[in-house]
Amino acid sequence: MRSLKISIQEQDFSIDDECAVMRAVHKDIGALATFTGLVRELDDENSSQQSVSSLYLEHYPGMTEKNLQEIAEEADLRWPILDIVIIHRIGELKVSEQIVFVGVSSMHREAAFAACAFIMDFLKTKAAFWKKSITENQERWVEAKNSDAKATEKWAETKHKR
Amino acid sequence: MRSLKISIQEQDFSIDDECAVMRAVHKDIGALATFTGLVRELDDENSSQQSVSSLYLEHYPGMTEKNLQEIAEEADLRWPILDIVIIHRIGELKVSEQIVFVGVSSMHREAAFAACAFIMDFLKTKAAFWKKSITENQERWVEAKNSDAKATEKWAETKHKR
Amino acid sequence: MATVHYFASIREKLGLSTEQLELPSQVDTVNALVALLIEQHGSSWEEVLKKSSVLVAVNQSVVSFTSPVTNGDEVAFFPPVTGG
Amino acid sequence: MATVHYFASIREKLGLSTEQLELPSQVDTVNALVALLIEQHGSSWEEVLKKSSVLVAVNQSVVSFTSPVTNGDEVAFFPPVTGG
Repeated sequence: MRSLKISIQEQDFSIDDECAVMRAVHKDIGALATFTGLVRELDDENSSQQSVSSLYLEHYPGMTEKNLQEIAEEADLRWPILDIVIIHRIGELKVSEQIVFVGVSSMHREAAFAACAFIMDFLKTKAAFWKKSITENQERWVEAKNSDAKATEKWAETKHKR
Repeated sequence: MRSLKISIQEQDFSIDDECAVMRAVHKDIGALATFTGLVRELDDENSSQQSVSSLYLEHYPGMTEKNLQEIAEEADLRWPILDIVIIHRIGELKVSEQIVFVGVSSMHREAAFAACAFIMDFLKTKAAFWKKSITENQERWVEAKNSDAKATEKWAETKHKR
Repeated sequence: MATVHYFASIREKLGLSTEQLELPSQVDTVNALVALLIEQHGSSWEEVLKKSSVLVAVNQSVVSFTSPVTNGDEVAFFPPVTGG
Repeated sequence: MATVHYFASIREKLGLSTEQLELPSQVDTVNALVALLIEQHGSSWEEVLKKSSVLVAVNQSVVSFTSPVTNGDEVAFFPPVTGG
């Protein structure tokens, strides 16, 4: 891995700006995979299907950054990665706002796609963030999803490639 | 699939602009996976490792759009997708310039990641584009890569999920 | 009349991107069209169009060289695709 | 002194985000620290901190409740993470 940017911030981000930084410096990038997570209006667990008006995101300063660093380093052991950017917003975020960004550059697309998906799966289950869902009538801390735990398990079978 | 944009164009594109269009209209997007392919300075097949100064991209007007439409429709059969954007540039493109963009929005990340990777794999092997690599001393039509053919084969095992 | 397009390395080697020609009734497959093109343009076309990697599309769908062609069709010869 | 942080639903239920306390020498594991906290704050803390889903980190690494703690450590209690 050539560069790693980890940022936990209240302010919004621009995908173009993050990609431009990677592209400006280096001429060997052939592939750039990104993932952006957004606040959805309807929430899976909310059985009444009440519209979410916002999310509140909390983290553990210090530990969260360490978690993300470890996840990025693990991805780097598995795939030939050039640059990684991980941004996660905290505080109150409204519907359609951006929550999280993961960008991975590589020479070829397989590594970029796989590492980007890997980082998201582990961010969801290993990084110290907590999310509260706010509707017109209630606030509720979101429960960890079984499907997210399963998503990380599939990577156990992935052999180290480097 | 709710919306599909296919554009074959000479001009550059902005990832933010493409994502903003999807995000502005709908409030149910939770996940947005993108892939951007860039012109790399060093070319795999060029054994002399001479620096690529530009690529020239040609397509088959009419058929290329049809190929991309079919690929997007096949992705839509396999995963619960909301919006797809496919942009491919043609003409002469310099090192670090953007060549191709695939953006897929979905409620959840698995579908967005898988469909984005699927579309790229099939775009590489089924869409009527041809690429010429231009170095200081020579021009050479790029050969189709065996690894790209193999990348499409892996999707044969993917079960239809809808 | 059939329209024939040539793309990428094939276009460059043949020095032609598009032509229109009347297909005689016995020219009813891609293979027969290739024979006609070689006859009309000369034997230098043989090594280009008979290369095993060459692909053909009729009316914008990739088909085999034994597929039918007829007047009114749009035929295209091209190498394996390399976009992305 | 050990620093103890509480996050998310646990912070809200306890009504406390951070505290510092002197660990007596016999309080040398997370389990013993939990017992001390319940003793100091009252039995309402028991149902919050003894819930099976509660996670604990010592010096910013997730550990088991049988792991050692000592004065100077940073301990944190939190529910399963739900970022992204």
